Amino acid sequence: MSEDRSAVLSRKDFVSDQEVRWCPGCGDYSILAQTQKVLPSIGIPREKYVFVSGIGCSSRFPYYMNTYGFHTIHGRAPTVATGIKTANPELSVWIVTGDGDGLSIGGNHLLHTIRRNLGVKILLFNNRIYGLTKGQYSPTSELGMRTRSSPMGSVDYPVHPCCFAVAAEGTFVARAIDSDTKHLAMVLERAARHEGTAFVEIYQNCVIFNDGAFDSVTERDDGTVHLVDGEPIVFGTNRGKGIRRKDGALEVVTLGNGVGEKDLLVHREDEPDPGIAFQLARMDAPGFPVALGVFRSVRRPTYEEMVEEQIRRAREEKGPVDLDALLREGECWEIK
Amino acid sequence: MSEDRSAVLSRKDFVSDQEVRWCPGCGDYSILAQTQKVLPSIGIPREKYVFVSGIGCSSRFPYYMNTYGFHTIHGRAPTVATGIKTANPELSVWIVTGDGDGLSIGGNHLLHTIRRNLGVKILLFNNRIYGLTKGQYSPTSELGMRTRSSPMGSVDYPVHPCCFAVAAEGTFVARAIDSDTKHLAMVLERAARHEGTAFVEIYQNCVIFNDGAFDSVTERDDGTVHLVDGEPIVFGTNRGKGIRRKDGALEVVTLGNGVGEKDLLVHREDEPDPGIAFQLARMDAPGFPVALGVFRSVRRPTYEEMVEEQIRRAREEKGPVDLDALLREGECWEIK
Amino acid sequence: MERSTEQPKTRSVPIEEVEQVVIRFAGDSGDGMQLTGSQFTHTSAVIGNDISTLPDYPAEIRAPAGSLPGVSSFQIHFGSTDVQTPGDQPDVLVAMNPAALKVHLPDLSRNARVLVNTDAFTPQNLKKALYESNPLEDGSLADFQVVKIPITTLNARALKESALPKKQLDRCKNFWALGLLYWLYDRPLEPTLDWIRAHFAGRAEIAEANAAALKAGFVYGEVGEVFTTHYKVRKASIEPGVYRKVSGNDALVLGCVAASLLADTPLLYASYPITPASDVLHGLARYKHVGVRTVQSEDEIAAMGIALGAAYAGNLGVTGTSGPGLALKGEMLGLAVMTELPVVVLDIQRAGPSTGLPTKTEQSDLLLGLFGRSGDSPVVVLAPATPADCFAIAIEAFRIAVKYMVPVVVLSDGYLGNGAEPWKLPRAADLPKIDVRHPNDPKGFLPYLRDPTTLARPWAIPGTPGFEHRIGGIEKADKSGNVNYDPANHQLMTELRLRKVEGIADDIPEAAVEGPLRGDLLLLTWGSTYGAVSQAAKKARAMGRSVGHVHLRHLNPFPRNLGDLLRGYEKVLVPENNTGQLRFLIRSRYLVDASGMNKVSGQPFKIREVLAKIEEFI
Amino acid sequence: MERSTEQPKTRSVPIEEVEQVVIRFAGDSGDGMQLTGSQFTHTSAVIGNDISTLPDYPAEIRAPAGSLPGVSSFQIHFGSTDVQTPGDQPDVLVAMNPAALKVHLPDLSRNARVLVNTDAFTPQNLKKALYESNPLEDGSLADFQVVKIPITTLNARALKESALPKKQLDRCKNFWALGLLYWLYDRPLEPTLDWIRAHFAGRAEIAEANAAALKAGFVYGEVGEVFTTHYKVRKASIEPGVYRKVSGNDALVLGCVAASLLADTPLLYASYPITPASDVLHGLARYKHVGVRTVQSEDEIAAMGIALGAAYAGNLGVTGTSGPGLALKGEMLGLAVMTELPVVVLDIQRAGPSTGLPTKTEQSDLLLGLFGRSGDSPVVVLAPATPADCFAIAIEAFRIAVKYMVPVVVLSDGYLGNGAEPWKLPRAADLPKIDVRHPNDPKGFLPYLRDPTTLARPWAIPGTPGFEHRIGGIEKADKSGNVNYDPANHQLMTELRLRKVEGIADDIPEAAVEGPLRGDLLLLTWGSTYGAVSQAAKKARAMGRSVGHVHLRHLNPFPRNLGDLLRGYEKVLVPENNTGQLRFLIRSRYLVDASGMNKVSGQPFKIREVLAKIEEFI
Ligand SMILES: Cc1ncc(C[n+]2csc(CCOP(=O)(O)OP(=O)(O)O)c2C)c(N)n1
Ligand SMILES: Cc1ncc(C[n+]2csc(CCOP(=O)(O)OP(=O)(O)O)c2C)c(N)n1
Ligand code: SF4
Ligand code: SF4
Ligand SMILES: [Mg+2]
Ligand SMILES: [Mg+2]
Repeated sequence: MSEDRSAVLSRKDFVSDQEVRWCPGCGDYSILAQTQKVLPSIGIPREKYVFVSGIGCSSRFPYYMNTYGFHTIHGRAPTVATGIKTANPELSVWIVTGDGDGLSIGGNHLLHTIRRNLGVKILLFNNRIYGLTKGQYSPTSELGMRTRSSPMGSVDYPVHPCCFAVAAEGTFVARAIDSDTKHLAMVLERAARHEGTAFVEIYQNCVIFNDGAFDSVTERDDGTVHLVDGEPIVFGTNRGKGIRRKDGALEVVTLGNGVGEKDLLVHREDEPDPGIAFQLARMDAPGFPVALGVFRSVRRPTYEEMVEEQIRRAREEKGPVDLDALLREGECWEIK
Repeated sequence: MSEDRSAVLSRKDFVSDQEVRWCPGCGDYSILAQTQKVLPSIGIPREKYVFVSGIGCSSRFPYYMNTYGFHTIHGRAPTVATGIKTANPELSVWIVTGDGDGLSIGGNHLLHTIRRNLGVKILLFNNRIYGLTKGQYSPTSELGMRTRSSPMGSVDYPVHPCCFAVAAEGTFVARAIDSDTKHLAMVLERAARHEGTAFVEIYQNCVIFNDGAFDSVTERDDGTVHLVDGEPIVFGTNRGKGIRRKDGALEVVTLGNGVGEKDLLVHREDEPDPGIAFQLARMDAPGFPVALGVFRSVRRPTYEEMVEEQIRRAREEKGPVDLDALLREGECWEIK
Repeated sequence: MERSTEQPKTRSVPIEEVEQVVIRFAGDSGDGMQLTGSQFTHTSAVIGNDISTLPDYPAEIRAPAGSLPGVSSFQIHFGSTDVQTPGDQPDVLVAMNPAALKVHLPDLSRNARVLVNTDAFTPQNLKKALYESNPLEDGSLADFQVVKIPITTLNARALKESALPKKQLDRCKNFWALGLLYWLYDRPLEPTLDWIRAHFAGRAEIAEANAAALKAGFVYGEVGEVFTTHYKVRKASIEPGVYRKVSGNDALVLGCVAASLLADTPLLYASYPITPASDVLHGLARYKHVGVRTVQSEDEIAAMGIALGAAYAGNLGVTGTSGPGLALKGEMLGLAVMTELPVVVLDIQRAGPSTGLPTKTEQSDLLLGLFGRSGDSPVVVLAPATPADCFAIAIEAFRIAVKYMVPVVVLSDGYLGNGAEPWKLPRAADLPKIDVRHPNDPKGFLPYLRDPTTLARPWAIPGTPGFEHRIGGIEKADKSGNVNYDPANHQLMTELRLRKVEGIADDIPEAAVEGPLRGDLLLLTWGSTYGAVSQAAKKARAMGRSVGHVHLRHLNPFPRNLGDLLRGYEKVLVPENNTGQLRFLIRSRYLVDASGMNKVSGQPFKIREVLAKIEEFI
Repeated sequence: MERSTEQPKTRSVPIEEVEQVVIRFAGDSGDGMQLTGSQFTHTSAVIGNDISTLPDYPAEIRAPAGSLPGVSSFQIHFGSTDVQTPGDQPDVLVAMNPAALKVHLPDLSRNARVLVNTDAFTPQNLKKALYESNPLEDGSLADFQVVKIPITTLNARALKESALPKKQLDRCKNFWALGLLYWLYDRPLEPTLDWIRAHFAGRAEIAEANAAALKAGFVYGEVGEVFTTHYKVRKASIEPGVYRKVSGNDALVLGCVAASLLADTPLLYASYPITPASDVLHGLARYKHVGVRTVQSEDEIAAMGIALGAAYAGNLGVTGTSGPGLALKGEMLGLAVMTELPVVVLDIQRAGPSTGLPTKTEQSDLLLGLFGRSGDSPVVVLAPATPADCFAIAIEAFRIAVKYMVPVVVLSDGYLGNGAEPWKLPRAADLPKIDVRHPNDPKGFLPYLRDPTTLARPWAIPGTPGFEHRIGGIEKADKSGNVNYDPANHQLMTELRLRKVEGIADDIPEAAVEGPLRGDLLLLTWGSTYGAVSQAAKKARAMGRSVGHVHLRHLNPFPRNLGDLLRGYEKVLVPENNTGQLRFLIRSRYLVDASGMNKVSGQPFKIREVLAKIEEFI
């Protein structure tokens, strides 16, 4: 399993022999394509990748990746991934989940996986709908949305996945969108290289049950802002707008008339106070652009590193193991 | 069930006939006492209170309240409470949970209950340990804590319950501590009167398995800061310190030498940007005082209000119901 | 019958009478086969045929057009007698494209009639269907009566005067095919024309095009000279009354709503979407005007907890799911057992284990329903026999739950849930009342003081002054309901919970036998296998076999007379869509050497499979 | 024997020989009864008695001192023959306070000896124990041989020279009582003195005080003139070897560790704490030096998923829980069935349903273990017979899981988990090897290509080049393992999964009979009832009854010869701590009219209860 083998990998090495079965036009295709494009460049041999998913349209992803893959059950991919990664920290483990899979039934596992800083990647395909079960509202659907299960409109307020990830003490939290493939590829690559939990929310268009859910974001020039580490937060036509802090809250300002880039909030991925990433992740229309990019990226020891370190120390302290000796460790006595 | 009956209620009306079975010295006693003291003043008749709990030392709470009570199963109190409140919005429903019950096995239900803004109170007794199962680390235990299940120290990073509640879009998020009974009573009363989900984290000392967990907070004058709506955030001996904003993050400053209260962050419970509540909730030793009080209190329509409104509208639109007519609503035909 | 003005002269085609016909419409998901099927069904019902139907959707949301996984079909069985299943095998397959032909051909018997839309047999479509050569040309269909019709072309020709774009016109071709089938089986166009008018109100052009296509297909039958005969199916002798077609899921929805009205108690349905149960949620969400509250919860455990909380608060609390969800609910259902609250759990079973085959049917959650909880925790288990029976079973579930203060599990399945049959609408006045009682005298109230007959504890609900009390999952003291660790009390309470459920046997109908009361063979069934097995047994009896059939709607407790019935026969055979779960129960309970017939292919039994097994057995 | 220098002259008390004795130490949670009991146990074991023990903790963490719920006890049964249970009834009760007396008195037979610490019978303590009058004075103990000793006073007097504060000295009184019991049953002080030295190393004053208390109690027996006789229990004829006392939970821990070494494969244990299973987590967390990874997960579903993921990644994946947790794991265990991965699930059963009686024992998860999943999803089920047997069962579980690529459920219980017995340590070389194979030739590799004998699929683990493949919960195609919706394939795979588990019957020992091979009555048992039933059957045989006993360690599949064995007896009786779960299985499988003896009081069987039932039956 030399690292060399990976050097010659190409996109098609990651394409499995299974026919892809998403609806024509589904945003999932783009995410699959970008993932298959990015992985060869990471330098990890193919057999070390494991894709683990729950249930949902998005969760069929592993079948299409010519790597190891485990299509588990609804909401539980993080648990199986935890077992895999803890058993073998050398593997590159990717969790693929949906807004329902990851945040409805699976919200708790996501919370705990992220807070443990387990070294896995979590790709949450957010189409703000349950696709596979044919169109019920999800925990990210907007209030009032009419679906088959909410004929008079949903009465649930949505949760913001990236805010949730920040509150779960995520060390890498980012957002991308299926339609902006270059940016998506960049975010996926950053995630791939992060040590610790890399949480990526990907806006994904479901052409069948929630088509155009992100049009308000993509249609307008000032619908999104791309975060760049160390740079002031600028967006809009001709980069004419920016995000500034006002009394602790954020506000949108138009540049010019004495307001310059120097007055704007400078984005720092490694800002120690996660509250700022929280604020950026929560910006939403109307009133704010939606932020794309990496909200937060900090390094702290991963779960598996700490587990391995304890095992190493225990081995060092207690020396080599012999089963006979081990059984006789308690208070024993001999009958003759 | 006239409101008058409640006028004459007293503390002992809320004391049940069951012997209280917590360890002597347990912080749970104080929380029970304050709850029993506060409720008579709210003006709701006793029979409209329902206490719902999961499993844990804390979850024995309902047995001691002479109200309706449901000691459910581990982590699931919010679900049963959702059923109760949705079925009968007139009831005052209180969820009592622990750091394990509420944030380990029950984290997902907590998330969804809070984001729906269901009109229930959630009291999370945080002793940073599993009490009932005799001392394993919990999701709020600090990294490295040695317990029976972590003899070499826990490798899990803790989650901050109030940050979690803020990220779950909580409309009322507060923190209190068992030992400061007056403040605790105030927070409980505020929670009782909030419309929507009222989430209260209560630091609670477990004398047996995690004694003194909050000593670092309570021992020092500047270990805590009490948040007061509309006031600058001041704390410490002789109110000599304050919290100020610096580049978006928070910092502690000593007052004097040109730094005055006017430079400090003014606390606003109804601040629209929840990021600020998030930052305050996350302040922790060392470096920061722990904040007690109400981080956030905003009003927005509750889950049950919206449900009732839809029912009202549907009734209005479709008129009175007759079972025979209702069965014949589809495409019918007659065979003669 | 209204006819289009352009209608050519009719030729006279002889008409033949048949008793029963099975037609399967099959095409791409985009071809509108479900609509076609349900229109044919409705028309057949209206003219008085007995009917039974089964839709079959692709597992994918939208598989690529023309592909094998993208095939959608709808089977209808109609006749003048004895229609209890959607039919073993189609007499006629309508295949709108090559993929549909390929998928469904294996189900046909020799000589079946196959109507194909030749226009769709393009090289491209053949490739998508993984055909190496064109089956219409390579002789591979020699065993069938193939009727080749360029439906797309004929449809386009018929609509050439419409202003609609070509693509839209092409989408009318299912109506063209429907019209042809109406001619073939001598059905009136009116019901469908009425539907078209109502459904496309405000979109006159589309309505006209569809109507014209329908008529054109009909006329083609008469003048197209492809059929030398057409058929007539007499009215069935159906009880007079008002009818409506219902699927099992529809009927569960209506049953829940009816229960709420009969009990004069609001209903709260909590559910997490899952195939094939989601339609119950969708259905109940439309009854807000009846005071029905639906909660789409974060998961199945929550749904169970919410239903239980609602029951505690005095609502009819109910949750619904499919197998994997039922497995998740086990712990919370255990709490319902301990707290003795009247909560109902609907399980629309699908093929398992694990994710299994979500869109396929199976009956393999029986033991899970009975035993899927820790400790000895008895619940009542019921199962509907037919789609329409789901209505009655829902009411029965609430009746028992409320009267005995006990959780009730209802086992429907994908076949019942999606399959449909005509349902004679009952009159509300004839439905059983559901007698809800809440205690009203706080004096002497104890939460676990039981009714001496039913062993039910009182249903005292929050909000009522004087009844404040606490319940929970720890063992409760007899009568007082306080937490209790006393050994003798646990023994007593365990026995009481068991006896309460067993005692319900006195309050349910005895099992009835179709056929002789004693004989060579007894077929014992539960759930959706009713139709096929009942028909097979009837046929066997017609062939002179001594075959009885007992069908169970109550699976826990069993009807009191079941043991006696079983012992009346030489042999007992239990056909099930699982590896032998009811058989397992019966053997244990009655020590009867029952054999199994176990089909776990995700498909219901066919009558002839059961018949063959009967023959093998006797 | 070393004696304290202050030791007074000994008087000579006659010594009597007895075969077996049961002592119960009982006091407040703070009185150190668990320690006292385990010291007595250890000493008895060291001198060669046969022993069996049972601790009993309060359900509350720390109930108020002196209260009834705060009583803690430890029972030890020691003897020269036939000790297989902790004993039906204590011969001696040591009651350190009124609450202890009150709680345990009902378990005593007439004439039992009751040693009380009179100092603790203060008005305040009597009130806490809800005594209206002092039982030592009101004549209510007339049926017992009461020995009143002011233990607190005597202990304080013995330690008067110690510099320790009074409160600390008082805490030594359990050692004083232990010393007295050592004298009464003629046991050496050395083992406990050794323990004191080791345990309080560095805390010399405390060590000295405890040692002095122990000796003082011993001397008091000799000179105190309260006992007119003392007793001797001969060495049992115990197989020579090195022994160690283990509880069932300890033995599970060691069994898992041993399995990991025998399989040369790291073990990953994932668990969420729950009584009475938490000690397995605590235990395994101490074997990091053996490469054992323990993950305390957020809940039981996660624990199951983590264990499954670990198994997929090539570890020995195992999770442990108690009943409510097992109910939660059902769906994920179903995924293990579908993906055919070697994962082991330990269930330390407790009294249910629901939260039930968490600290009490029961055997009521058998049907849950077998059937608690959607669909037909067979798993292997094993159950240990005794605390020490948990070691062997753990190894057997992994042997089967790995060889057959199948999930295995192990049903222990609270009685086994907490109860302890001496265990003759096996030699590693004598333990079964666990043969782990991962495929190494990618050519022709298919994830569901089975071994023709075992029907196991290959265990190809991530990280191995050339074996990249995908698995999941949707039905898999035979051999290729691809997603497959074909009806015939689902039937085949369902049957294969079933046959694989059934086939394991060829690879497990036949069931053995204790007693005659045919006869009047067969007792059939599983799990922790082994000891009491085996003893009862032996006694019955000694009384001339024709009683056989078969104990099952494999519950799915059953041993091949079980049916034949059952048919060898007039009657079959199945004693179980549930309402009849094994009986249910046996009746169904073998059509044998087995009767039940069903104790669900949270307590194990007593030998005499079983004996009485045998008499009733024969
Ligand atoms: C235990 C369980 N409950 C419910 C389901 C049904 N189910 C499958 S996918 C899904 C939701 C899918 O939504 P999402 O995760 O957003 O994925 P998408 O299809 O939108 O990509 C549901 C409810 C299931 N398979 N298992
Ligand atoms: C399904 C299930 N899993 C595990 C348990 C065991 N259990 C009971 S309480 C508890 C944790 C208690 O911790 P916490 O919620 O912090 O409450 P505390 O006792 O500290 O007040 C656990 C793990 C259970 N009762 N049910
Ligand atoms: S239903 Fe939506 S999410 Fe699913 S495959 Fe189709 S377009 Fe994609
Ligand atoms: S164990 Fe801790 S939390 Fe539980 S009752 Fe005792 S002191 Fe309180
Ligand atoms: Mg989605
Ligand atoms: Mg706690």
